Amino acid sequence: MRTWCRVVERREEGGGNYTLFLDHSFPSKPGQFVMAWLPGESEKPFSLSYENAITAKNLGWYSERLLALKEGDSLWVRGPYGKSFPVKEGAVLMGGGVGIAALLLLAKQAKNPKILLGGRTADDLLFRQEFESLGPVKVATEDGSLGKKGLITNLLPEEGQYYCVCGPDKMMAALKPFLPPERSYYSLERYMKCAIGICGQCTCNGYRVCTDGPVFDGVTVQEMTDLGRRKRGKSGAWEYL
Amino acid sequence: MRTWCRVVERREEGGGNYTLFLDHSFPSKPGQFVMAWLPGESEKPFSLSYENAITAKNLGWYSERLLALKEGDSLWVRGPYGKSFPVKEGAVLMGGGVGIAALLLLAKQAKNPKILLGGRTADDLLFRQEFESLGPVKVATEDGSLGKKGLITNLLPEEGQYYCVCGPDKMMAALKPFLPPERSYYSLERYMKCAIGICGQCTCNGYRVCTDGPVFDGVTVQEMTDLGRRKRGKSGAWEYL
Amino acid sequence: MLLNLDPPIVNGSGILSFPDIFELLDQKGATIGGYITKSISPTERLGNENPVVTQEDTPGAPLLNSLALPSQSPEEWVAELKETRLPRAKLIVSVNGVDPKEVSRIIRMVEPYADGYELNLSCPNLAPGEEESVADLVGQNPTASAQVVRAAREATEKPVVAKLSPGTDYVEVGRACVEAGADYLGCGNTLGPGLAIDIHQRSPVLAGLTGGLSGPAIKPINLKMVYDVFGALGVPIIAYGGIMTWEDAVEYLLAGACVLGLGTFFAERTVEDIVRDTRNFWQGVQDYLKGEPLESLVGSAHAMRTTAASPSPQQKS
Amino acid sequence: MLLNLDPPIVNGSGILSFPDIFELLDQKGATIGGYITKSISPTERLGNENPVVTQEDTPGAPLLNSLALPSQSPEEWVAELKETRLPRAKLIVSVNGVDPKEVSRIIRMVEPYADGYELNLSCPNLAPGEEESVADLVGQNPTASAQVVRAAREATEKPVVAKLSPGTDYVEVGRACVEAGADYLGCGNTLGPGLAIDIHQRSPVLAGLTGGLSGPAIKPINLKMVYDVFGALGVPIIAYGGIMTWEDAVEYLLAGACVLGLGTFFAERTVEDIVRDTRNFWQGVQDYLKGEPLESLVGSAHAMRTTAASPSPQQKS
Ligand SMILES: Cc1cc2nc3c(=O)[nH]c(=O)nc-3n(C[C@H](O)[C@H](O)[C@H](O)COP(=O)(O)OP(=O)(O)OC[C@H]3O[C@@H](n4cnc5c(N)ncnc54)[C@H](O)[C@@H]3O)c2cc1C
Ligand SMILES: Cc1cc2nc3c(=O)[nH]c(=O)nc-3n(C[C@H](O)[C@H](O)[C@H](O)COP(=O)(O)OP(=O)(O)OC[C@H]3O[C@@H](n4cnc5c(N)ncnc54)[C@H](O)[C@@H]3O)c2cc1C
Ligand SMILES: Cc1cc2nc3c(=O)[nH]c(=O)nc-3n(C[C@H](O)[C@H](O)[C@H](O)COP(=O)(O)O)c2cc1C
Ligand SMILES: Cc1cc2nc3c(=O)[nH]c(=O)nc-3n(C[C@H](O)[C@H](O)[C@H](O)COP(=O)(O)O)c2cc1C
Ligand code: FES
Ligand code: FES
Repeated sequence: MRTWCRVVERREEGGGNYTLFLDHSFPSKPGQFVMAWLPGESEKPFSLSYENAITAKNLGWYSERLLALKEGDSLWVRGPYGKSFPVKEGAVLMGGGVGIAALLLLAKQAKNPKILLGGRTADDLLFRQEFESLGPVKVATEDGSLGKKGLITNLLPEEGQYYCVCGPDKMMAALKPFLPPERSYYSLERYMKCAIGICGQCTCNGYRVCTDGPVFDGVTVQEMTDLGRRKRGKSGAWEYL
Repeated sequence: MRTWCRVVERREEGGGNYTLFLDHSFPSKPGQFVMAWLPGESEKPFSLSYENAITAKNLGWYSERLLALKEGDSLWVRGPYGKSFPVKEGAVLMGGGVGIAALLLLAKQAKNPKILLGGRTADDLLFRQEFESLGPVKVATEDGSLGKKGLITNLLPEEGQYYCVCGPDKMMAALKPFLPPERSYYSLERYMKCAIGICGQCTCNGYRVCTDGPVFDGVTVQEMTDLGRRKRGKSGAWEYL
Repeated sequence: MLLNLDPPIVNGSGILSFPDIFELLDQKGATIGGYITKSISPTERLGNENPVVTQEDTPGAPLLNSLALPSQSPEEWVAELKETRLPRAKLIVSVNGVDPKEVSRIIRMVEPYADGYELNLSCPNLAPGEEESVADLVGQNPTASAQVVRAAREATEKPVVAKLSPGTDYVEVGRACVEAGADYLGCGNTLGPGLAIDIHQRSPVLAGLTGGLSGPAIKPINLKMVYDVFGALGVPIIAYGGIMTWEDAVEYLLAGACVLGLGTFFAERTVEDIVRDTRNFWQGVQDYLKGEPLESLVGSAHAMRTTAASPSPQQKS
Repeated sequence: MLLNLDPPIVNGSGILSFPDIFELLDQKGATIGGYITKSISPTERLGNENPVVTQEDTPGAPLLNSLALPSQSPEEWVAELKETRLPRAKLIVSVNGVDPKEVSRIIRMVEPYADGYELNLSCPNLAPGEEESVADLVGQNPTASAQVVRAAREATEKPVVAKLSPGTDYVEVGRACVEAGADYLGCGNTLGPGLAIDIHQRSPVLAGLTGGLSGPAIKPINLKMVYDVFGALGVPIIAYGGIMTWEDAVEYLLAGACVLGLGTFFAERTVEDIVRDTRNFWQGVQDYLKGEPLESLVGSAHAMRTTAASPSPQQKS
C-alpha cells in the first residue's frame, strides 16, 4: 500500500513553504493527493505539487516534523487518491495559501491557463515564478506587498472556460458566489484517516473528501453548507471554523 | 474455483464408456484434466475429451454415480489443470482403455496424426470412428475382435516425429522400452486430492502428477520406477499394482 | 422486534459512520435499507493516531484497521441525530458495549432518533483501574455481554442487535445475548487483530500496533460464524465480513443471515459508485431468487446435502 | 538443540508431504534446507473424502483445506523413510500430537531417519463423525500440550518443534511447551476453520464441512502470533502463514522468526518453478540483508519505533 521514498531535495519556496522531492513519482491527475507517513508521528494528506513532490508549510506539529526531513531521509507514501480537476483549454486557476500546491500540475497540463493567486503577503504566493512561465498570473496580497491589495476575490471577474479553486475553506466559500457553478471546481481539505472512503472522517455535507473529492464541481459545492463553516475533528465531532 | 455445469448430453460411446457434454467449455490444451465434483459424493480427475466434455467408464463407485447423471443434472468442474502434450506435426497417438479420452483433442489439433488404439475387445476402442476421420488408425485387441490380436505393443514399430501415450499404468510401462525417450510423452494417472500441487497425494517418483504432469516427457518417465509399479492410496500409503 | 429493513442491507458500524453521509446516500437513492452509526462511547474518544489502515498490495489482501473507536460525545451525537433526516432508510445507533450503565444512558439519550440499536461487544472489558490495551473484550465473556444486552433491553423496546466477534466462543456469547433480550445477533466484527510490519522501517505499520482484519479474506471465518450461530440458535442474524458481491450475499443468506452488512465494500467507491453498485448488488440477489421469497433462502444450506443424481435445487435458466 | 538448516527454509507439514517429493526437490536443487513430512498418526487415516480444498476466484482469497490428516501407518512411514536419501537437506518428521504415548512410540520408530521433529498440536479439521477432536483440545490446552512435548523430549535428543495454532492462547501454550522442552515453536497452523458454500448447490463445498485457512489472507494473524510469541518467550520460531515472497519472509524475520515455512506457496508450482522460485526467494532475502547477518534481523521489529527525522535503519541503494 505504501511506497518507501527518500527525500532527494528539500527546496525552500519562500513564505515558510518547502517542497520535498522524492525518489519516486506518483503518476497522477492534477488535484489528486497522497498520504505521507512519518513512522512514529502520523500520516497526513498532501497534494502532489509535482508527480514526485509534495509542498507543505509549517502549520502545526506534523508539518513541522515533515519539513524537518533532510535529503536522504525516508518518507512513506500511498496514493494518489481522489478525483482531479478537468484538464481542458481556458482554465482559470485560483489558489490561496499552501492550497496553491494543488494547482501546479494542472497549470502545466491545461492549455492556456490563467492563474490568480492570493495570500497575506507576497511571500505566500507559492510557485509564482513557475506559474508565470505557464500563463498570465494575477496576484492579490492582503498587505499589498504585491499585485492588488486585498483578497483574491478582488481579482474577479476573470474571463475563462472554467475555474479551478484551491485554498482555505473560507477563501473558497468567499469565491463561491462569484463563480458559475456549472463551470467551476473546488479542491477541499478535511481531516483524513483512512483516505479510502470507509471511515467517514473527511465528510463535507455527506461527501467524503478523500473519495468523492477532494475536487468537487461547483454545482455540488453550491449545496455544501459546511464549506467554510465546519469540519470534523479527530473524534468526529464538528469543529466550527 | 468451481464452475456449475449442467449435462446437456450423455452420449454412449460403447464398451461401457459415456461422454457427458456440459454447458460450459474449458479452454484447454490437449492432455489437461479437470476435477469433477458431485456434491455428497466426491471429486475426481477426468481428462477433457472435448473442451466441453468428459468421458468416463464405470470402473467403481464414483464413476458409477457420475455416469448416472442425466441431461439437465448438475456437475461442478474446476480446472483445467496440468501440463499438456506438445502439438506438432507427425504425432503418433497411442491410447488404451478410457485413457484414450485424453488423446482426442490432441488428434484434432496436431497435424497429420497417426493413431494406435488398444483394448481388450473392439468395444473398448473409444472414439475409434472419430479418430478415423482425423488420421490413419491401427488397432489391437486382446480378443482379436478387431485389428491385430494382442497388446498395443504389437502395433509397433510405427514411424513418427513423436509419440503420445495415455492408458493404464501397465500399458505405459510396457510401451516405454519401445519408444525414444526424447520424443515421447506419457499421460499418467494417480489418485488426486488437491489437484493444485500442495498435498503431495498424486506423486510418481516425486513428481506431482497434477502439477508436474499429467503429461511427462519420456526422459522423465524413463526414470520413473513407480510407473506400472505402485501408486499412493487415500491415506498416502503405497498400493502396489 | 424486527428492524424491517427494505432492502435488508446495512453499512457496518464504523464504515461511513456519520449521519450526513447517510443522508446524502439515502437522498441519492443508494440501495441500503438501514444505516448504522459509528459506535458511540460514553465520552469523546480521539481514537489512534494515523496510520489507522494498512493493506498489502496483493489483490484480495485483508484490510487492517486500528481506528480504535473514535467517537464524539453522546451529547454531540444527539445534536447531530436531531438534525438527521432519512426519507427512506432506518437509522440504527451503534453503542460501545463497555459498561451497562453507560449503554443504557446513551440509548435513553438517542432514543427519539433511533429505529434500533447495535451493541458493539468488541470493546475492552475494563476492570476498574485496568488499562484499555490489556483488557479482554466484553464479547469474549457471555456474562459481561449479557449484562450489556440486558441494560439495552431495559432502556428500549426497539430492536437490539448484539454484535459478536469471530475468535470468541460466539455461540455461547450469542446464546447469553439472546437470553438477555437481543433481537438480532451481528456476525461478526473484524477478525484478529493482525499485524503488518514495514520491512524498510523495520517496525509495525499501524500506530495502534495491530489492526482488525476485514474484507474478502475473512469471509470464510465469518460465514462459518453465521452458519454456527444460526444452527445453534436460529435467531435473526446480520452478517458482516467480506460481502463484496451478490454471490457473497447469497452465501451468507444460505448460511443463516437475514440482513447483509457491507463494510470494506465501500472502499474507494464514490457516492455514484455506491448508488450504482448497491443497486446491482441487490438486483443480483433478486435475479438469483427468481421470485422465491428471500426468507426461504435463509439458513437453507443447513438442509441435508443432496446426493449426486438429484437435481440441483435451483433451476438454471 | 537447533536444526541448523541451510537455508532456514522448510515446507509446511501436509504440504508436499512425502519423502519421494523431498528427494526429487533436493536432488533438483530446490533452495529448501529442511523438509517436513505429513503429520504421522498412530494408525492409518484416510482423511476426508474429496473435495478437500476450495478457494474463491478473487485473487488472494484464502485457500480452505479439509484434508483431515490422512496418514500412512507409522510402519509404512518407517519403510519409506528407510529408503529416503536427502543429499543436502534435513528431514523433519511431523507427528500428530494426539496422545503422549503414541507420540513417543512414533518418534522411537522413526528416530534413525529423522533430523528433528515437529509436533502438530492442533488440527482444526477432523473427519465428521470422528470422536470429540482430541487434537483440537491438545492445542488449546497448555497442560495437554506440555505432556505431548514432554513425551517427545523423553524419546529424542534431536530438536523438537511444537507447532501452535492461531486462535488459541498461543503464548501460554507456547510457554508450557518450552518449559516441557520444545526447542522451537511453530507459528502457526491454518486459521479458522472457515466455511464455503456453493450458492447453486446450496450446501457447503468441503466434504469435511469446514476447512483451515491458509495463504496470504492469514499472514497478518500469524505474523502477530510470531511477534507476540517472540516478544513473550524469545525462543526460536518457525513461521508459517502466507509466506509467498521474500518481503513476507523479511516481515516474519523482523517479527521474530528464524526459520521460514512455505505452504500455499507451492500451489500450482511445478518442480522447475519451485527450484527457480525458492532460489529467487532466498536471493531476495540476501539482497535485503546486504551482508548483514540474518540473526541481527530476527525480532528487530520489537525495538523502539524510530522517530520521524532519524534515518531509516536500512540504507537504500
Ligand atoms: C486533500 C488534502 C490535501 C492537502 N494538501 C496539502 C498540501 O499540499 N500542503 C500542505 O501543507 N498541507 C496540505 N494539506 C493539509 C495537511 O494534510 C495538514 O493538515 C497540514 O500539513 C497541517 O498539519 P499539522 O499537523 O502540521 O497541523 P495541525 O496541528 O493539524 O494544524 C495546525 C493549524 O493549521 C491549520 N491548518 C491545517 N492545514 C491547513 C491548511 N492546509 N491550510 C491552512 N491552515 C491549515 C489548522 O486548522 C490548525 O489551525 C492537505 C489536506 C488535504 C485534506
Ligand atoms: C489425470 C487423470 C485423468 C483421468 N481421466 C479420466 C478419464 O478421462 N476418464 C475416466 O473414466 N477416468 C479418468 N481418470 C480416472 C478417474 O479419476 C477415476 O479414477 C475413475 O473414474 C475411477 O473412479 P471410481 O471411484 O469410479 O473407481 P474406484 O473405485 O476408484 O476404482 C475402481 C477400479 O477401477 C480402477 N481404475 C480406476 N481408474 C482407472 C482407469 N482410469 N483405468 C483403469 N482402471 C481404473 C481402480 O484401480 C479400481 O480397481 C483420470 C485420472 C487422472 C488422475
Ligand atoms: C475502518 C473500520 C472501522 C470499524 N469500526 C467499527 C465500529 O466502530 N464498530 C463496530 O461494531 N464495528 C466496526 N468495524 C467492523 C465493521 O463494521 C465490520 O463488522 C467488519 O469490517 C467486517 O465487514 P467487512 O469485511 O465487510 O468490512 C469497523 C471496520 C472497519 C474496516
Ligand atoms: C493442504 C494442507 C494440508 C496441511 N496439513 C498439515 C499437517 O498435516 N500438519 C500440520 O502441522 N500442518 C498442516 N497444514 C498447515 C501448513 O503446514 C501451514 O502451517 C499452513 O498452511 C500455513 O501456511 P501457508 O499459509 O503458507 O500455507 C496443512 C496446510 C494445507 C494447506
Ligand atoms: S478519510 Fe476515511 S472516509 Fe475519507
Ligand atoms: S493432488 Fe495434491 S499434489 Fe497432486
